[in-house]
Amino acid sequence: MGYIDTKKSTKAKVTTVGNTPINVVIAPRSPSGADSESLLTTIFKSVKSLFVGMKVTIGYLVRPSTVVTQQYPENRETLKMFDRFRGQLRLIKDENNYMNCNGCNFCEIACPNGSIVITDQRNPVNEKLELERFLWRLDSCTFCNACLQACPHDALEWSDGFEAAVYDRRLLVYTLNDYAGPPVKAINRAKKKEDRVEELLATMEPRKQYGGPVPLAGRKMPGVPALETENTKDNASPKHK
Amino acid sequence: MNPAELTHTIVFYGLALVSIVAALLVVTVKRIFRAAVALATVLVCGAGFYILLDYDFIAGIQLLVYVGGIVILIVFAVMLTSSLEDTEIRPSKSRKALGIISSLGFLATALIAFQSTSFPLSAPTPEQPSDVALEIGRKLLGYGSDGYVLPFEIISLLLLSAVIGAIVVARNPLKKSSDLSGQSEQSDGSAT
Amino acid sequence: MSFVPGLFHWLCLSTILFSIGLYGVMTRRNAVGVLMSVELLLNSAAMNFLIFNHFAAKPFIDGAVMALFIIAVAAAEAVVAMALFVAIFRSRKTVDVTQIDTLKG
Amino acid sequence: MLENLLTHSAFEILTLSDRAAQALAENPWEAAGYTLLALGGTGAFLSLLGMALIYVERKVAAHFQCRLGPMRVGWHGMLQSIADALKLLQKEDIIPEKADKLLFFLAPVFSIIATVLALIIIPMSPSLQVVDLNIGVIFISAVGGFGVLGILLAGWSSNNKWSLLGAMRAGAQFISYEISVTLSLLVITLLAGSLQLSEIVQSQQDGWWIWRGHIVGVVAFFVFIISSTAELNRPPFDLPEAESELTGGFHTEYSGLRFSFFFLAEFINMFIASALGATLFFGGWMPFHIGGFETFNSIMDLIPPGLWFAGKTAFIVFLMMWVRWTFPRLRVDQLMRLEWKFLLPVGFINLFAAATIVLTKLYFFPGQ
Repeated sequence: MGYIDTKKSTKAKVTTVGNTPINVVIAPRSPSGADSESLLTTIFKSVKSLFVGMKVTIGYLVRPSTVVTQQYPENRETLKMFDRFRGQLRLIKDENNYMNCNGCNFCEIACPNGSIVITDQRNPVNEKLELERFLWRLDSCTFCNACLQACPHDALEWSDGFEAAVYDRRLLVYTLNDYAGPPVKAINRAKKKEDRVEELLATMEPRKQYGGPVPLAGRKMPGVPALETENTKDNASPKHK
Repeated sequence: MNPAELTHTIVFYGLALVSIVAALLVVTVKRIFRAAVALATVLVCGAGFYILLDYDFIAGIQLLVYVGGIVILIVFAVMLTSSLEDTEIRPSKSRKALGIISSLGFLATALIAFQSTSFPLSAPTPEQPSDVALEIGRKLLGYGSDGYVLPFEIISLLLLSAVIGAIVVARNPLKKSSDLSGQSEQSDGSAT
Repeated sequence: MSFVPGLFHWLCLSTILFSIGLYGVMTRRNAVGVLMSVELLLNSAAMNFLIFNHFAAKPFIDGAVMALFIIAVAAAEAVVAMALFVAIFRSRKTVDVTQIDTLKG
Repeated sequence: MLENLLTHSAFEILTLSDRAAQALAENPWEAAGYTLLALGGTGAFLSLLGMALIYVERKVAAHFQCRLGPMRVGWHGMLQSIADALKLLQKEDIIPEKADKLLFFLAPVFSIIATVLALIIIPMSPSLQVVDLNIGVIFISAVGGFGVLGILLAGWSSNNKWSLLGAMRAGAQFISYEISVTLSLLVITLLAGSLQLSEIVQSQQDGWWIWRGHIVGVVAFFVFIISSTAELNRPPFDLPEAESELTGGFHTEYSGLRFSFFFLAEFINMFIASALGATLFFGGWMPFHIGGFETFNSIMDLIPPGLWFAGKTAFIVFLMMWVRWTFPRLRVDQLMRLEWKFLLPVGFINLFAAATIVLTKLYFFPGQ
């Protein structure tokens, strides 16, 4: 019994600590306790409980279907991760590869260890702020899910991918967005108004997965080829630099 | 000398050598734990001697009680009263001399006595009871003129009182017995 | 003189073991060491019983019964001795028999 | 030949030591050959059986826990034990600086010697037994003392507090549970009227003692299984090497070959305990016989005795593994309470009951 059943408690008294009176409820003894049982009943029950445990384990032994082990490299093609598995962070994209994220920075604020860095730019067509680069550092991410909870636009999700082994730590810094440009909402709104859609879409410029600014302050590591970088030093440098 | 007799002789002298060396180690080695291991060797050799004398049952009991019980108890006593780095201080010269003189004196006296006495040996190959264990059991519980039931009962009383006495002596008087439940060698009378 | 072990050879063996034990009892300073030497003494005494039984009274096994008694007494003795050593060590922090002499006055 | 097989007298006991003794009078070289065969056979059997048992234990444990166990080396990981043995052999042999090096070296030897000594008197089949001592039951519980002496030596000589604590726990546990094991062995000794293992097996010609001795046999069997599990330091009684409290217990400081000696001894001891249980309670290599039903008995005799022994031993080994992977570890005081307040009185009462049953011949098929 992990709680005190106040209805059953027969004893209650008031004691004083200093000048403060305190109600003390004396918890009743558990009815299933050993005191109220005979020794033989206790022995019988405990022996029976042993057999219950043994029944459970033999059940696992004789039913191979209960095995949960995955033979990983062999079953790579058929391996299906679980619904709640948190592999890698990903931006949700629709069938046209447009994303929901509008660069509102909520996830960056929510992230407890600064694994997300978002830079924005102003779209030259509609003068709105939009996502320029969504950087996610797997190497410092704790997969706490705070970014997903903070996102007001339903723009983030977890993917199944867990094979993130690399030879260079810098490769664990991902640019999550495929393009810099307006979110899908802005595009749809422009489509409804037939309002310079082509021009808006033309502002989208592609982003590469590792195309972001080089972390580790741009240092080169011996034996590792330099990352392919864009010359975006002026306006796209991460904020933490 | 036939092969069986030869084997018998070789085994006897081999065991004797091992057991005398081990016995010397028991009384001279400075690290007390090594002495305990040497004692175990002596006792195992003793069991071997009993087998040579055709008392297999006694040899089994010797192994069971001495190696399985007494040596382990002694090892426990060593573990509880000293640490690995402890070495015994050498006895003083006079004590050593006294020990050597008295033990050698005893040895010499006894050997001279043995040499000069002619023991009434039984026939060279007399019949041994076919089942020694059975015969010992009969003797131990027999209450006739050749029975040992009274000594047997006294021995069992002695063992009982030794067990109880050991528990009483080894119990820590500073603590209540309920505090001891966490200690393996002292809870519930397992000090034996 | 034959080398086949006869009564005299066996008696020599048990007497040598006994005198070694005697030496140990007289010179050991650690109480546990004294106990071990006493075990040597008891062991050689039991062996003596069996030797005489084997060579002098073959059809009977009273010597074996005596050896059993000796083993039982040795067990009882070891139990009590261990309890005493532990108790002494607890109060005096030593089991050196030359140091435990408060009764000397 | 067939008639011979179909009668009980077909079980002629012929141990390796008997053959050696017979040959000694005529041809000493033949005797030496038998001795070598016994030594080499025991050694090979020891290592092969150890590796097989380790593999089986890992597989069974895995499936009890919804896992697969070793799968990579060989088919379904069959060669995993060999790979592990090779790895252990290649490991650096570390002896602690402050250890008592002589005793540190001796400890695993003691352990393995105890195991070998116990192994040689197990009757696996009428013709497959190394020595048939007439004090078999006493011998087997006596050599157990060497094993625990090895553990105590290991704990002491490592000069490590965890090792020492583990060793002392092992010693206390062994001495305590040895009493219960001996009491349950005595029950069968009473029923069979012999200490010799082969005679105990042959006394079960009309039925195994576990059901011929009805209640007494069953109680003795359970006491035996519980206390021998405790003596083997197997979970749920594995306090001497409780990883979560004592890192590795007595073998914390051991590595490489020396560690593998302890490991091997532990698994072979499990086999010995199971084989002993099978021999005493399930008739060893004796087929399933019911006194009086000669036709049934001769059908049962068609299965070779070695298979009967292997099957019964495997069953008890499996029982031990089942228990190990089901129950959590006991506390030290619970362990001691179980022995001194429960198993010991039960064992004594059972022994008295057994004596009464033997005197009044209340067990099944008291004839002969």
